[in-house]
This record gives sequence, structure tokens and C-alpha cells, in this order.
Amino acid sequence: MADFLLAAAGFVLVTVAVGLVRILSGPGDADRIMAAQLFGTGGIAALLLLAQAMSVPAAIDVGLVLGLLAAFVSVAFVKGVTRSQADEA
Amino acid sequence: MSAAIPYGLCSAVLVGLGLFGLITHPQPLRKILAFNLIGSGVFLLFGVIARRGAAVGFGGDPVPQALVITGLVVAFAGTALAVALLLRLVDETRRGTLRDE
Amino acid sequence: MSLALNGLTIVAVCAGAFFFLAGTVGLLRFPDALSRLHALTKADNLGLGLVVLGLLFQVGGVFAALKLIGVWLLTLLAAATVSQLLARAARASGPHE
Amino acid sequence: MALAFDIVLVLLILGVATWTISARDTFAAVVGFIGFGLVLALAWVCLAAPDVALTEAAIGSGLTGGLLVGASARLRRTETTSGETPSISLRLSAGVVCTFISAGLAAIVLELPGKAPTLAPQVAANLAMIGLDNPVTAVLMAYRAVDTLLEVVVLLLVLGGIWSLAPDHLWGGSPGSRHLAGPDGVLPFVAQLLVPVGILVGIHIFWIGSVAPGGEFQGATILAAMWILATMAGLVDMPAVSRRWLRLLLVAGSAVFFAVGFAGFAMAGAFLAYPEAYAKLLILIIEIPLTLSIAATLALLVAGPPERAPQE
Repeated sequence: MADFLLAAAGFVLVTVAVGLVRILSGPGDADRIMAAQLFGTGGIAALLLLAQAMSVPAAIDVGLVLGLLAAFVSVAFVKGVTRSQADEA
Repeated sequence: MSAAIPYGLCSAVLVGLGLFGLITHPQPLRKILAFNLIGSGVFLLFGVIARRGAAVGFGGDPVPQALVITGLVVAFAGTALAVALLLRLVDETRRGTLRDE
Repeated sequence: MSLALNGLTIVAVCAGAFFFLAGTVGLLRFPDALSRLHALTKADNLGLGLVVLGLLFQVGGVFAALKLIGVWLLTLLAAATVSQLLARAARASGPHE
Repeated sequence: MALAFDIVLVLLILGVATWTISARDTFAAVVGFIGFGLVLALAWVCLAAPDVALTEAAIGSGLTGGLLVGASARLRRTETTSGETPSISLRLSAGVVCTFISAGLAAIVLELPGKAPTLAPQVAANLAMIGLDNPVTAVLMAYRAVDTLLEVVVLLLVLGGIWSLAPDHLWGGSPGSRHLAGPDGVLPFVAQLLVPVGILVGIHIFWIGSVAPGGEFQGATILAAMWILATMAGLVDMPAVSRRWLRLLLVAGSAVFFAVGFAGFAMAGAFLAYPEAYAKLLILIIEIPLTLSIAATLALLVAGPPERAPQE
């Protein structure tokens, strides 16, 4: 079972990493932060799978922290964008 | 071969990569990012050393792990100071560069 | 019994992985930021939900199970509200960008 | 299987790191760095260091990410790439030097002695004496408590450094611009939902630190992020840096730490020595104000120097 969960974690990680390619092509900043968000959700899924596969229950806490701070970064991004637009105006 | 070896090699490459970015990037913010990559490489090397020291039921030696936690917090403080200096520089000079012309 | 539980886990986790794949495809293929956001927020949160569902068959205690569900609910909440903000930011910065 | 996963993860780390260095756009590089912190947190779990994974996720990815995203948004307009790109010969020689450094480090990693030195047995032998179950917290709060004390002092010094960057007429004012809640109210809604949950998670992570991975730094980082989130949503305003309660909050942790440290001379004969019967209680007495002080310091580090003149 552990092997299957590890393989699933690896698959999810690689899949979301392909999504990171979106950052490469952009074109807008919103796309980039979106890709980071997808990466965050996939990372949480991989962490939960890892927690079970390697029996490290604490990895669930890492997932919890990651979820919270991903939201924090997105809000910081939205604030940053609106602030720089206000500066330009 | 220890399970930690891939991460050890990874940390070696990270240090080189970060150093390259630190030297070649003209923008200060990119230099800060590159410097953080070097730091991460060094921390990862600590993690590999800690992993190799696994004993008496612990997955790794807790002493280097605790040092890495301390290091991460101090690295964040350093980054915050560097960013504040950079923003002040830009406010003063209106240019985001380190050159004095 | 444990064989049946393992089977359920495998089915759910595979379904979850499929939705992550779908989310990535959407992110790569859709033409503009808003529809990419639409593809992304549904697919990956469903994927995470299915992974959590699959793991629920494996965990021992009630507390661990509640914590897993808690992680999913938190991500759902954060994604639902933050994607709203991102959509506004994407629209404010204009379609040309 | 585990090895295959390790290799996939390492390749992913290196891929994201390469992207962070090579991206043309600074903002794209910052997003890459946030992703880098995330995969690194996974690597720490695989290296059997969940405490570090928590710290990496909270500080390395989250708080640093928020700081850099804000900074890169402000630097957008000053970004120039023309005329400053270093010459091809410099880049080439830098590439050669860095390759040599990497190769040297890799050789050292491969040649590490077969039997690794470890302090784990000594840590384990004395765990019961101080009444903690998490060895990393024991190292941070008992065996190497001096390191932790000095680290908190370093954080305060850095904060002093950042504040001193304020122009004279703004000294003593509040950091950042006043954030007003938007008319649509999505952001305040997000904050009102997330901040209470986040505070709960922060306290949880801090509290389980004595028995499981977690602790004061990780908990404090989450609390700091929630404070900044509430500020950005306009729910609360950053206080003026000259406020007395704020100064007290900032130094409370290290003051209590020093007090307990000096009391160690009387109680157990050395600086920061805990008498065995009270070790856990004393650690708790230090940890609670310490967590609040670290949270306040980290939040103010992200907020930056004062930008608004003090109101009298």
C-alpha cells in the first residue's frame, strides 16, 4: 500500500509541476499566481499521501500550514497588484 | 548507498546554481532570491548530515535539525532587511540598480 | 476487510490523481485567465477531496480522520475565496495582459 | 519505490530552482521561489525532519513568499534589463567556477565517512529529565537554549535595522499604507474566515510542539501571517512603532528568557540551567511570551519601516 501511495504522490507532483509550465508562458501575473496555487493544492495532496505512506502523521500539519500560507501569499499578491496600480494612477 | 545521497547531491547543485545567479543577475531582488537558494542548499546539506545520524529510534539527529530551524528564521530576517534596504534605495534613487553612475 | 478498504483507497486516490491531471490540462489549454481559473479551482480541489477520501480508509483514529477532513475544508475555503480575488485582479489588469 | 520518489522530488527541486534563477521576469522568479519552498518542505518530510518541514512551509515558502511578492510588485516600474546584463565572458567564467564548487561539494557528499557522528543518543538519554517528547524542541529550548535566545535577540536587532531605514519625519509612525476595505468586501470576508482558523492552527502547532513536530517558531510564523492578513484586509491597522505596548510585546519574550536564564544561576548553578523538577514548567513560561514576541517581530519585519508620519 505504501508503494502505491508514494507512486500516487509522485504522479500528482509531476502533474502539477507540468502546470508550473504555465508560469513560463505567463502571460499575466494572475496566471503565475494561479499556477502557484495549483502547485500548492497538489503539494498538499502529495504531503497527505506521504504522511500515510511513510507514517509521518506530522506531515498532515505541514499540509495544514501550507494551505493557510498559500492563501496568505495570494492575498499579498492581490494587494501588491492593486497597490502598484494605485501608485501609477 | 544511503537514502539521503540524492538530497546531498541536490544541495551541492543548489549552492552552485544560487552562486551563479548571485554573480550574474543585475537586479538586486534576483540576487536576494539567489542568495536564498544558496542558503537552502546549505540547510539541505545539514538535513542530509542529520539524516545520516539517525539513531536510537529518531529518524535523524535532532541537533542539526534544530540548527536548521534557527537558520531558517535568521535567513528570513536577513531577507527582510535586504528587501527593506532595497526598497529604500529605490525610493531614494528612483532606480532599481546597484550601479553608481 | 482490509483488502476491500485498500481497494477503495486505490480507486479514490486514482480518481483524485485524474482530476489533478484534468486541472493541469485545463491550465495549459484554456485560452484566457478567467477560464483557466475556472478549470483549476474545481478540478484540483475535487482531486484533493478524493485523495483525502481515499486516505480516510487508511487512517486509524477518529482524530486523524477529522484532521484530514479539516485540511480539505481549509483548502476549499481558501481556494473558493482567494480565486474570487484573483479573478478580480485578472480582470482589473485587463485582457490584453 | 522510495528511492524513485526521492529522485523525482530532487529533479523537481532542481527544476524549480533553475527556473527561479533563469526566469526573465522577476515576478515569475518569485513565484518559482514560493514553489521551491513547497517542494523543499516535501524533501524535509522525506529526510525524516517534519519539524524543519513545518518551518520551511511556514517561513521559507509562506512568509518569505509574501514579503517578496509585495516587494516585486513595488519594484515593477523600476525594473530595467537593458545595458546591465553582464558580459558573456563573465557569465561563462561564473558558470565554470560554480560548476567546480558544485562538483566539489558533491564529491564531499559522496565521500562522507561510513559511520556518521550523531548526538541523537545524548538527546534521547536526557529527554525524560526535561519532560518533553519532541527531541527538536528539547534541543531548541533546553540543550541549545542559548542559541535560541541569541536568535530572538538577532530578530530584534534586524527589526531595529529596518525601522532605522525610515526617513526622519516618518520616525515613530506606522509601517505600510493604511489598507481600506474594498467596497465589494471580498478581502475582508476572506480575512474574517481565515484569520480565526489560522490563529487556531497557530496555537495548535505551538502547543503540540512539546510532544510532536511543531513549536514556537512555526506557531509564531502562522500568527504573524494572520496578523498581516488582517492588516491587508483593513480589519486592523498596523500600530505606530513608537507605541509602548508594542515595544513591550516585542521584548517580552527575550526579557522572560533572560530572567529565567539568570534565575538558573540561583536555581541550578548555571546560566539557563533548569532545575529538573521544574524544567517543563519553566520552558512553558518562556515559550508563551516568546511565541507572542516572535509573532509580533516577524509581522513587523514583513511590514517594513514606518511609512506614515506619527499622529499626535
